[in-house]
Amino acid sequence: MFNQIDLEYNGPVNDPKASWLITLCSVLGFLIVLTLVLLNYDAHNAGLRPYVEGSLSSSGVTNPVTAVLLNFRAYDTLLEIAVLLIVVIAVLPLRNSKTSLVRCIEVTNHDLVLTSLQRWLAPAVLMFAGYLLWAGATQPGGAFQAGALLAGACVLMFQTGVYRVNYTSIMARSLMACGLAMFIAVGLALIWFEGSLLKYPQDYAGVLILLIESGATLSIAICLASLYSSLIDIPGTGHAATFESGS
Amino acid sequence: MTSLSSSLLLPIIVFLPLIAALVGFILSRNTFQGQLNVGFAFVQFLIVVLMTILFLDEQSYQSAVYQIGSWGAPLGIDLVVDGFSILMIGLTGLLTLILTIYGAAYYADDPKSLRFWPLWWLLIAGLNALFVSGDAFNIYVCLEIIGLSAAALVALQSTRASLEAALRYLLVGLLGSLFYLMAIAILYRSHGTLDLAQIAASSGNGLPDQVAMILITIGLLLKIALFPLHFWLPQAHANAPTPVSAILSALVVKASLYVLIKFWFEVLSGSTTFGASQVLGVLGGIAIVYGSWKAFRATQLKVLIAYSTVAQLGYIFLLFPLSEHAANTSSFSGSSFSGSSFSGSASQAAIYFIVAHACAKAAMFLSAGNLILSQGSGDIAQLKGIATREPLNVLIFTIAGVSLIGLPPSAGFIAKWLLLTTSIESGQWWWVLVVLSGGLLAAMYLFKILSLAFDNTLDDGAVQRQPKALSSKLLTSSALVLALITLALGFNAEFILNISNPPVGVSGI
Amino acid sequence: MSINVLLPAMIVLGPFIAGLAIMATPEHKATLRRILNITGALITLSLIGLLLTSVDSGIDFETRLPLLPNIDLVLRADSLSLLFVSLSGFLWFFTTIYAIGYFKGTANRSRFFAFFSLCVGATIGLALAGNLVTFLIFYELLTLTTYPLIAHKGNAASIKAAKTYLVYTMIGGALLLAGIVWLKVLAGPLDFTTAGLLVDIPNLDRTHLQIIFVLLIAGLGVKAALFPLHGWLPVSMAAPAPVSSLLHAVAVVKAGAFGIVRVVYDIYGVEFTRDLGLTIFLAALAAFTVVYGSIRALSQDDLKKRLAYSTVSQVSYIALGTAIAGPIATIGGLVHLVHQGLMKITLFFCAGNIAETLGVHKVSQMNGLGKRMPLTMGAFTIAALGMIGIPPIAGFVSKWYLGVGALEAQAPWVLGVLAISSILNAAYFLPIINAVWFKEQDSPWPKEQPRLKLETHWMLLLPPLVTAFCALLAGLLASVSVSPLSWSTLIATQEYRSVLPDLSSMALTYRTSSFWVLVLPISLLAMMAIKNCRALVIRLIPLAPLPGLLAAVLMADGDITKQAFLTLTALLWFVGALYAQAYLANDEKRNRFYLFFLLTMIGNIGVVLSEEISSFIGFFALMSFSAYPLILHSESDEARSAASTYIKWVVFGEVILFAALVGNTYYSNFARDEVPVIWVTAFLLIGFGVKAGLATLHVWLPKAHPVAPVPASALLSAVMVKVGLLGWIRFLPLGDESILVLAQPMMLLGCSAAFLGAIYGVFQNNPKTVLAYSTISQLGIISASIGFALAFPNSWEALLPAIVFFAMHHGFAKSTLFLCVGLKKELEQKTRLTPFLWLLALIPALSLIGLPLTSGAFAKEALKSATSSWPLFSTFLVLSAVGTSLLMGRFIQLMQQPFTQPQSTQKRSAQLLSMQKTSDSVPRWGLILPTALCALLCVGYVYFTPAFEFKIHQSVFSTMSWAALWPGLIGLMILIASFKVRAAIVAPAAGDILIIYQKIGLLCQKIGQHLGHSIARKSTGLSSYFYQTLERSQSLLNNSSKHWVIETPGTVMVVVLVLLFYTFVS
Amino acid sequence: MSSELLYSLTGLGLFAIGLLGIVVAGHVMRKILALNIMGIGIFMLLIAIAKQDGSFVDPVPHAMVLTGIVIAAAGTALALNLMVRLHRMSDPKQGKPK
Repeated sequence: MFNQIDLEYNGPVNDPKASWLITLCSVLGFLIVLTLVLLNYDAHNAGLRPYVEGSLSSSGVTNPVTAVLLNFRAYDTLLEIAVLLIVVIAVLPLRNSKTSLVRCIEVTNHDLVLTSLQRWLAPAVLMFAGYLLWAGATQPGGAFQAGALLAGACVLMFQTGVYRVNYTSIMARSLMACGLAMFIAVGLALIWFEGSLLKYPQDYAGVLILLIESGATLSIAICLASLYSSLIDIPGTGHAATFESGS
Repeated sequence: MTSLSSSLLLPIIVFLPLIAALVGFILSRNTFQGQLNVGFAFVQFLIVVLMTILFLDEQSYQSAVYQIGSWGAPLGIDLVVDGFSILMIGLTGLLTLILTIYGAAYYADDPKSLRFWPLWWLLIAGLNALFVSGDAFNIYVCLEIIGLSAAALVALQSTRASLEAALRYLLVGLLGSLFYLMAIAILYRSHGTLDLAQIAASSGNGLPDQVAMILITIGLLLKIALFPLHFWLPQAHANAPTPVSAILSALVVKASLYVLIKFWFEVLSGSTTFGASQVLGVLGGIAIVYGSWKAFRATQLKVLIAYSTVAQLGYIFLLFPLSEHAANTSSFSGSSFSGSSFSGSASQAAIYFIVAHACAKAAMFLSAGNLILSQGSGDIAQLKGIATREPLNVLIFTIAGVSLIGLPPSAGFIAKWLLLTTSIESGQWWWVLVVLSGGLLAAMYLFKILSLAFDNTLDDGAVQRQPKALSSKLLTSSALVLALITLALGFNAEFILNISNPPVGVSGI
Repeated sequence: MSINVLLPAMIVLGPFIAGLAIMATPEHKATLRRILNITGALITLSLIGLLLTSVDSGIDFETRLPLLPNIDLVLRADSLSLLFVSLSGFLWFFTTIYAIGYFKGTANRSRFFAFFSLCVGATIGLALAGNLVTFLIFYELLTLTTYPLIAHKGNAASIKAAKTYLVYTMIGGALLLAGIVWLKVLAGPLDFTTAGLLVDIPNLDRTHLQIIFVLLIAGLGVKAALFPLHGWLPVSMAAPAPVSSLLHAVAVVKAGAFGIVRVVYDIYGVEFTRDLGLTIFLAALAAFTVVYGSIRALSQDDLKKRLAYSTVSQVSYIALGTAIAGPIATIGGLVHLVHQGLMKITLFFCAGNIAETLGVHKVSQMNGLGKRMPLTMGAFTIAALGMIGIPPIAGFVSKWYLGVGALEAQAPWVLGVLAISSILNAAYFLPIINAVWFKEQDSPWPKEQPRLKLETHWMLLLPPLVTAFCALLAGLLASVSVSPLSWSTLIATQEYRSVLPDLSSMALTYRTSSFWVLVLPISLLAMMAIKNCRALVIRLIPLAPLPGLLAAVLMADGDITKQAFLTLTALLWFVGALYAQAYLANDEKRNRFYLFFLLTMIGNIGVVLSEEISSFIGFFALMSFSAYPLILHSESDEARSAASTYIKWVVFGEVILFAALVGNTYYSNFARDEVPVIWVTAFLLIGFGVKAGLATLHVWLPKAHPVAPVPASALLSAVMVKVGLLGWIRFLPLGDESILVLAQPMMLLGCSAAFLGAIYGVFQNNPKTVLAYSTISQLGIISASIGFALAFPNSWEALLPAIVFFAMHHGFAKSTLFLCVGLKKELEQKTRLTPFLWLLALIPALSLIGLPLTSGAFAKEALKSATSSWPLFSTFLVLSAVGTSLLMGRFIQLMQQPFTQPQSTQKRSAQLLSMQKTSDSVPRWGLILPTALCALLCVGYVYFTPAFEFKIHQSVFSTMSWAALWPGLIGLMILIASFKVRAAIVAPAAGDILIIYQKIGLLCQKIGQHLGHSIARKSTGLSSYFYQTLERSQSLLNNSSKHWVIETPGTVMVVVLVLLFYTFVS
Repeated sequence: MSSELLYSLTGLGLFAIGLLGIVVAGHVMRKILALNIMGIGIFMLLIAIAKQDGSFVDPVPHAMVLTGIVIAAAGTALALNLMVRLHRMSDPKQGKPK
């Protein structure tokens, strides 16, 4: 399965045929059993819906999903942001350059389409991200969606090569960490004030959730952008080379 | 907040490493980096000690619950500790302290420390969070934190081998987590809750629960690397930096094991079967023999130790068949419930094995790392005559090895003793043969190293490497402390056994 | 925490702390390390002392630490553990000193001494362990700490040794662990309880217990080197000498043996073990190992390897003693724990010394080593003799108790094992001793260290001397209340609370009457050690036996036998010593001769004085073995061959005697309701018969007597052979009952010796050989008389004085004759003195024939009257005189002839003789006067010897009878008549049927060698079997593991998944 | 057949396809994709579980899916990163690791 890390595109299937067959049969059998389970056994009636409904009013938000994500099960979300951070740390270059977060450089051959797309789209995307964040309290949406959108905007902007982002600068790192930091800070502070971790006071719940979400949005955006940039070779910039040179 | 109780400290031990990770991530490398991290580790250790004391003192071995956000299960997430998890937390705290000291010395002047420390602390946070978690989905997130950070740490060396190992490890980890997640989905579908205690309360031996148990088992077996799913482990553990190898072998595989034990004996105990436990036992038995054999055949020191982990994990899996029987016998002594329970001598043996193996294996990896640093090569053949140059590290290696073989006086001996006693008591004497032959095989690979270390004869052909002195005394002394703990655990087992016995599950049985 | 809780823990921790401290000591700080070493050992030793005294005063010591639920780590001091603890502590101290000397200036000393200390700590812990689990912990710890010691040298051999050691001990440890766990599950916490733990537990499955026992013994047997598990021991001789000492004497093998003792006594309980039928299994295994080890040791040329196999053999005595399962055997086994330790450690120390100082590793390189390193080799000799079991050294005590215990436990076959083992022990140790002391150095030492003031460094020298001395003391003072023996007795008393018999009757007290007689000889012996005193001592030697004479005179208790023998002995030794003064005046090897002369004298007088078995057999052995160098004295080929024949027969005799006396002791003290069996008497007859020249066992006599220097042959022939007679008189149940089965062969042998010996002797050309045959012939008469007494118990009362008188008569006469041989030169010279000198030769000759008016006639008359109940016997006596007269005639004839040196005689003695010839032609009064004195005694003893009854009835003239005269005349006539015939016949070799024995011996040797080789091949097969299997399986697995590589982990994963599904859902 | 069941079965099918893919797929990229497919299968199942009856959906599975997606994305990113780094180390022309 993972015996050889095969990097050849369209390479041969490295497991022999017999095992292919075995696998196929096994997986099919597995599928049948799972299906049987689904068909023959009824689901639990309502899941946690009644509980959510019962506590939604005191959660500070009206969208039940956001309430679950950022209030009832905020702890999971906190750890989820930590997961993202892990990946970022793992892919960031080892050398901390002292340059600022964003630099403009002269690019000789402008890609007209990209440049205009970036000019036109970026602000709109930014705007929409802000909306998503805000709307998360009442409708589907929220930090991750907003962050992803924001990251998209960043990718668009940096694809042109005009702006060079230094993800290892102290600023970038602070931005990446701020989501988790804010979450932890709020959580711990609430222990102090409310006696329990992440126990929002009813009056400030909405505000605090928004605060956390904003931080998370920023972090998610820049994290995703950095992940993207770690994967691609931006033509002509030698970006990747500098990225990897630390290791 | 009337008085300090152990449950109040639960969030702290999750958040403290997170904070440490953030601090490490944001701050650039500075001269106090090592001290800072050691400080964090020390504080964490103190908290863990305090928590353990409080737990033993006030809770009288009942599980302590902390409701995050005061929602309480099933809506919110509960943090739960029982004897077993407090033991794992204590173990984590202790090993973290020692390994952090080692890491501080190991990464004293290395740019990789920038990546190492945050990942390190995130891994610790994941471990702590896992051990205190009482929520099925939360466990999934914790498993992912552990899996991703561990894979990232393995990749830290950025050599081709380490990247390959890390990628393989990562993919296996993800796959395992997905199996687990599938199981959670099925469980949620049939129980309507994610809280372990509530699942346990409503679980029976229906097909959905059984399928979930199967999925959890296969997923976690992948992560634990039980034979024959161990294929990723030797490379991952061998190519990681030394402190990472140590924590991977000592704690990370144990974390998945912890989850498996929790589900098998507490959450879904009703759906386990005798046949399945025998299968796990047999696989464990094969792992003992196969792992030891591969360890004996290894040419790289760290690969040897990694295969030894494969073998040692096999011992722990004997828990499953053995406690199956223990449950049967306990039925006539009053507490009759179907399936197996995580109590009695089998669980004691497993717990002791986990602790013993964690300390011994960590000590062994550290001393092996030192030997490799000193010798400049991980080749076993290069270790010839090293006993003269690095006597202390060879000694530490030996003590750890002794514990792995299960010779007295060491924690490993107690563990093996318990295991053997349980095997005979439950009438499954064939496991005795497996355990004993495993010990002999372990002796084979350990003493292969020692023979080389004592060998003073000079080869004509061998390239004489210039041995380097170790950069810091901390490298050796932290390994020594672990070795001494291993020895000390061999002299009084009751302390450990008292913490975990009788383990009371989240189900509150 | 009071002292009785802390002390055991402190004793165990002491060496551990010392070890750790040493480990932390930098390599170059030798002095600090030495201080740590010595203080550690001393502190532990003193703590052990404290423990001993406290336990003695009744304080209970126990340290208990919880280890596991229901299992404690228990350290407890009971008598058994104290025995082992004291041994370890004591020997550790000396081994430490030795090791410091041994490792002077080598690398990795900190490591070595650290593990050395840890090793002893483990041993002490093992000794003090209060339950089986604690025992196991320290047992395994011992394995681990020994490993670096064996591997210490780091060369290929020692690495291999260490590996082999591990392979064995690890497997053993695993078996032991399995057994203990199993037992623990069955029987709960396994605390050692005297008289056994399992006895009190009901409802145990016997089969389970039997399997567990086998597991336990297999586990322990590895360390105890029981037969198929001993393979590591000979290999591990690659370790440095102090380690070998530790392995063989102090720690490892002892740990195994000790464990066996613990399991049998304190876990299973002896009776229970016997009930389960397990003792016989263990005993058979141990017995086989005893013999096997000895056989293997025979063929080893490497000294340490020979010692190692010897250990294999000797340690099994302990197991054997345990397995025989009788209280006395238990004592033997336990005491051997200590005794073997003392002796074996001495041997290894010595082996280390010669290897370290001279680079000698092989037995074949050891020739003449005694001159270079006398002290070391002295210690070696004592220990080796002890190993053989020669009294009064420690090893004898063990064997003695084992033997008696075996009989008591109805296992007489063990006696056979002991006998065979002893013979084999002698066969591999005596050649070494012989080579060391009595051979010349034939090649330079392989690696001689610069000569120090002493023969080697004092730290190397002191330990073996001390331990050898201790081994000697432990044997000599075995009956003292603080001796290891008394201690073992105490332990056995506890283990067999109800059935222990009264042992005082078999205590080895070495009691003699009027010991003051021996003070002078012993002090002279001691003075010989001082170089400057030697000349003086030699002058004083004739005085040494005189106190014996005084004692004989003063003896008032009416034991005429003893009085007579003492008189004879003292007088003849006096004469012999006087004679020797002149005879050996110019001899180079004078000092050695006198040393052994004194020793033999002490032995001889001691035998006569001894009051019970132990002193008798002790002095008997001393006399027998000390006579060896006297026979060897000239070191000619003949002398060597004679001496080697002699020593073989001595060993044979000793072993038979040992068995006989063991039987005697048992049947006279412990077997109240059993009748003494016939074999004891038979063995007594044979055992003493060797000494007394009983026909068919006499063959050493005609070889040994002629080659010894004249005074020595005189004493051998006249006095020492009589000790055999003394033994018979002392120990045979004479006068009690008739044992016809033995009486008839005895008489037959006696008669045939009397006649055939005479006839064979007539054809000899050497006057001394003729005399030797005469001795055989005369002793034949005595043997026949003893046979007569066996047949007619009623006649014993009358026969005893007659026999004693006859023996005295023969002693004086024969010694005079031998002394005359030394005067041959004077006899040939025709001076005024010559007739008188001839008179000196003729008087005893005639006396021997028993011509009227001689004391011989008296003696024969007395015998005749005592045996009058069976006239045929009188006829035999008369006829025997014909033979004697033939011999005497031949002797006189030979004395007249100019003496022709046999060609084979070494030139050196010839030169010596010629030198004497040229140097002085004046009569050597130093020789003549003692001879004259002796002749005088020969005539006059009748008048001053104790009042034998028949003397009252008879006067000198009553012997004037035709019956006394005619045999002599007939003999003379035959002699003259056959003069021509005999001249034509080439003299047959002295020793007649020796050829047959030699053939048999060669055959045995061949069979033995064959056996040894085949065993060796088999067992190397066995020991390398593991490796072969390992290699084979390794290659097998290598091949298959290529296929085993999981190339499709994904498929495997889904298979596991399906498997889980199957087991879960179905 | 209700839509939930359809979703559920599709989810299971995706899971199985992913499983099959991860076992038999050649290139590591495919394996990563297969993992994602498995994940998506589970998410679909969860969403189907969330809507067991009627109008109001259970928000908890939705939250789980959202969290799961982030984690899956993170995991995928790390895996891709490692793959790319490996790829950069190997010979660019051959595409195989050296």
